Amino acid sequence: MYNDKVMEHFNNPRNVGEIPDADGVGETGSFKCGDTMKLYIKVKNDRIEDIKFQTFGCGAAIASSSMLTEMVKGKTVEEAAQVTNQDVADELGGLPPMKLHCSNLAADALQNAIADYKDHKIKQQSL
Amino acid sequence: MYNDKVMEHFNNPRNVGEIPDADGVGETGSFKCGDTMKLYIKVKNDRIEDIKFQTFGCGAAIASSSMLTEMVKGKTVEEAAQVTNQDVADELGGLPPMKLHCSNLAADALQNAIADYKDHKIKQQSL
Amino acid sequence: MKSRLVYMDHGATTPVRKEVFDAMIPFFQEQYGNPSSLHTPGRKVRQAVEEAREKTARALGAGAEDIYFTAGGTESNNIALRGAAKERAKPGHIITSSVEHHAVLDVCQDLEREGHWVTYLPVDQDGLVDPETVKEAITGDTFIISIMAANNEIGTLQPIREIGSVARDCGILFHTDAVQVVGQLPVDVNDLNVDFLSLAAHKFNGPKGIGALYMKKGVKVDPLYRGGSQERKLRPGTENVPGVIGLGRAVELAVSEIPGKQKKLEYLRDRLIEGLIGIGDVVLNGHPQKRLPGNVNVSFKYIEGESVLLSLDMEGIAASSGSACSSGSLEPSHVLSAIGLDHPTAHGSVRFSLGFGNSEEDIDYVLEKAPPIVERLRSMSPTYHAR
Amino acid sequence: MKSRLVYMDHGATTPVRKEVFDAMIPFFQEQYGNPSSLHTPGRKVRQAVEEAREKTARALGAGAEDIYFTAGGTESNNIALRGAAKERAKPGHIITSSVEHHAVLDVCQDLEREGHWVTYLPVDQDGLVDPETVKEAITGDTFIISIMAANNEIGTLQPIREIGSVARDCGILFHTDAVQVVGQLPVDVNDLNVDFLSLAAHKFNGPKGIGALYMKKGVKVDPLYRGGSQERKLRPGTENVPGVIGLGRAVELAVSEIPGKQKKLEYLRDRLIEGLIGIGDVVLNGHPQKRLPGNVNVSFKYIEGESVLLSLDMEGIAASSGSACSSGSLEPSHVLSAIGLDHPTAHGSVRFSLGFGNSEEDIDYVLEKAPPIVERLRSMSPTYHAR
Ligand SMILES: Cc1ncc(COP(=O)(O)O)c(C=O)c1O
Ligand SMILES: Cc1ncc(COP(=O)(O)O)c(C=O)c1O
Repeated sequence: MYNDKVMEHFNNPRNVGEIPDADGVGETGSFKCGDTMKLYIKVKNDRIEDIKFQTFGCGAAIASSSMLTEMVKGKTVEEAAQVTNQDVADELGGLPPMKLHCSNLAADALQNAIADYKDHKIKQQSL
Repeated sequence: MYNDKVMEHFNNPRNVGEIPDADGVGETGSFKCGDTMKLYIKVKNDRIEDIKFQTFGCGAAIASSSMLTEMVKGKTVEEAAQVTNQDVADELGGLPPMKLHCSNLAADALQNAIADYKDHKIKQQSL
Repeated sequence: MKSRLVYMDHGATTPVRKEVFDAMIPFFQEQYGNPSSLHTPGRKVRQAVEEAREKTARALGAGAEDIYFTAGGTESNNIALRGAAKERAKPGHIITSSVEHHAVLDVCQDLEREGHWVTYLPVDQDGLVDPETVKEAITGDTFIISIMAANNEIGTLQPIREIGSVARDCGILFHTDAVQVVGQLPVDVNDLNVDFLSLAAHKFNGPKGIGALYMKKGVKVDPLYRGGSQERKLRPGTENVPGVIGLGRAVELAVSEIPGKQKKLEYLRDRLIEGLIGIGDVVLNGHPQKRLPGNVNVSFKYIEGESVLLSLDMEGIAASSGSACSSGSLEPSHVLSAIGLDHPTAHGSVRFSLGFGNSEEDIDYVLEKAPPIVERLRSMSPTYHAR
Repeated sequence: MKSRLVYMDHGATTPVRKEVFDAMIPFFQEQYGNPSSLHTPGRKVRQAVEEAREKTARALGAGAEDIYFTAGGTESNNIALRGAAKERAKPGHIITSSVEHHAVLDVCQDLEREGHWVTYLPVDQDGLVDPETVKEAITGDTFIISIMAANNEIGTLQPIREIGSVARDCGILFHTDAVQVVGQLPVDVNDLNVDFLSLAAHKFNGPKGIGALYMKKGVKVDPLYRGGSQERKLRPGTENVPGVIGLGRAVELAVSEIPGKQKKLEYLRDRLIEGLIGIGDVVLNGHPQKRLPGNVNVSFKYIEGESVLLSLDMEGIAASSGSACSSGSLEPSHVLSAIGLDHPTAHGSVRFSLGFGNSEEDIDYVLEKAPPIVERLRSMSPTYHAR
């Protein structure tokens, strides 16, 4: 069902955990399949210096979260915001069609985390 | 499908043929399955002295014709007239249900042959 | 029983070939996982099932996604015809022929009960459907045409490609029951212009209980059975995995061997026909040329088919008959009636269907044993003496 | 992959037993005749098929003439329900439960589209149907009740005998999907008061692609498929002979061994349940006592079933899950919803279904491997950290 790369990420997910003093936190869940995902980013000089995730999810959800964190770590916030769910799936070498929606959580959570980060920044600036 | 006794009669049917100077000839056919049967009897002192049959028919038709001729040979005409299709099937040790109608030809042909014989006798007496 | 067995009933069913059985063996006790299961044992089996689907597709010139595994020819026919009817909002018109297998004819009759109406096209004395009559029968309500690729009794090959063009030109679904043809003659679904094609593995040295329906991409039918999502819901239920594997291997082998096998069978067939006709008062049923490579169907005049069969059987020759007495019904075969045989001739029909294992010696053996059998039975027959 | 395989997905399918496969072997390459054929090779096979029918009947306390071979559990369910509906002149009312297999539920839904109406009875938190609710649901239009003997996911055994009495008292047909029960627990069709009973060979170490429907003498349904006269026209098509033989042998063996097997499986089952619950935050789904001898269904809280399955699979443990992600649909299992599980708990369900080959060591192995898997996945879970 899953290819080797997906299974490798499922088995050894990168960047699992939380960042207590994160600059942005994104959460998302699929009402449909019940998966839940939480993503933390630490930003320095507009670059994603650190990123961690937690997920209640299936193999596709875990692997795509892991993949995403690897893909965006070190990228500028703007660059990271360009990464789509499809990019993640492609980078994983493909996912079974019926599993695509599970993998969508990852990039969605990142969007939310970036939005959260920007929110904070604006608030700080306006202080 | 057929038991050994049926197959034995099918293989070695008794009394096959015709009697050129028969005292009675009976014919019958199944419009349904297409089988045809012809039965010849030779009567002496009111006893069936000789009997022969011809049939265009399936295994059950051939075996029951053969069986019937054995059963009635030597019997009086009245005794022979009592023999039913069921008696023939029983004597054969049974026939598959869907084959019973094929075996019915034999006793029916005998009834016709006896009727023909009686007809002739009446005609001869009334001469 | 005689130890010699000359099996000439390949039209009824065939032995599983060694290569096919060998391919199936691992899927009983070792690779037994359910292909729908997520775990490794299940996934491995899924892969094997999909490979078998590809083999089946390749044998028909189809795409793998157009192949649906079923439990046999009967089920394939039923799914295509009844499924197409069920898909419609209201009753419509069906065109078929009067020589179809019961797995098409009886479905049509059942659909008539439900309000659909059916044209049963006549055939000529060789059993051929005229594509012109198909065209003429089409009405605005016609939604499906079903004509068999080859007749199972008399072996006549229908002009499927021509009928397919008629159907395509009119935008009407076209189903062909190719149960007797797949593995015997080349089949290409695109070349034939068919939307549905039925096949059954046990007719080409595959296992019993497995078949397939080819259904062209884009065609929709309403499934008869409901349950799991196997076979894209067209045929739910845990897959008959060993059967599927056997079908894949059997169709691959059979189709690859057609060139040599066809020639061999046609040669044996023609020798047998010639020899049987030589007995005298024996007529060939079906088309003399346009017939299945292995099909020999003759009527022995003045005698009845079942008697011939039983007598052949006692010599170790396995054949079949269209006589009423051998079928359990009381009517002679509808096919023999449709080609215009009178009752006695129809009752005297015997089919010898040749296949994979048959040899020249088998033909010799039959031609040695048949004449005395015919003679013996004729000697008992009142119609023979009255002729 | 790991060489060790601990197969705990017997609810999905089972390996064919050696004795069963051995019984099947002769029917592929040697005894390949068509049981409908008149000749000796055909007649021999007919006899073997009828012996298998008798074995199947004996295993259910039925008469041989009440057993119809089908292609599996799905087909048996469809023939019973849809056939009973098709037999009626006008639409009517059906009673079933909300925890049936899709091969019953989806048929009911399809029949609703055709005008019938259906009551889907609720179950309690253990998955039990209350016979009183069956009685209350009956109307003058009710023509069939279909309640499964045991649930395939959570293993709950239904009070079939009681529901059967209700049906009988009201003169309503009663069907039970006993696919999960036959071969696991004693079944007697007369004792259970059923008119129809479905079974599938591959659930009790028989082959895939073959099943049976018990239909009580005198009950009439209108067949879905048309074709030959096999299985007294209820299920036409050339018989899956090796399958039939395998079913006969498998059911005979399985039923004869129930006493010992049931005890062994119940013991292993209870050990596994206890051990898994010991991990903490693990709940048992289904009835604690009234459950299939081999069924263990638990929810691992805070984690998702597919992830557990994949992780178990990497240790060579084959199990299954009711999570949406593992089923291909997006909803969690309708059974887990029906017993009132919230979404996250339903998504964390895993079924271990024990069978013939499982041993005490298998249980030890699972209880060694499961805790670290659960711990690892929980460590990644946001809901676990937020608990
Ligand atoms: C309760 C129940 N009913 C029906 C079925 C369907 O059986 P099959 O897949 O053999 O058609 C199954 C198994 O999948 C089942 O567990
Ligand atoms: C032309 C044709 N169609 C359909 C069938 C039915 O196939 P099956 O018996 O495998 O269901 C057969 C064989 O019996 C056949 O010859």
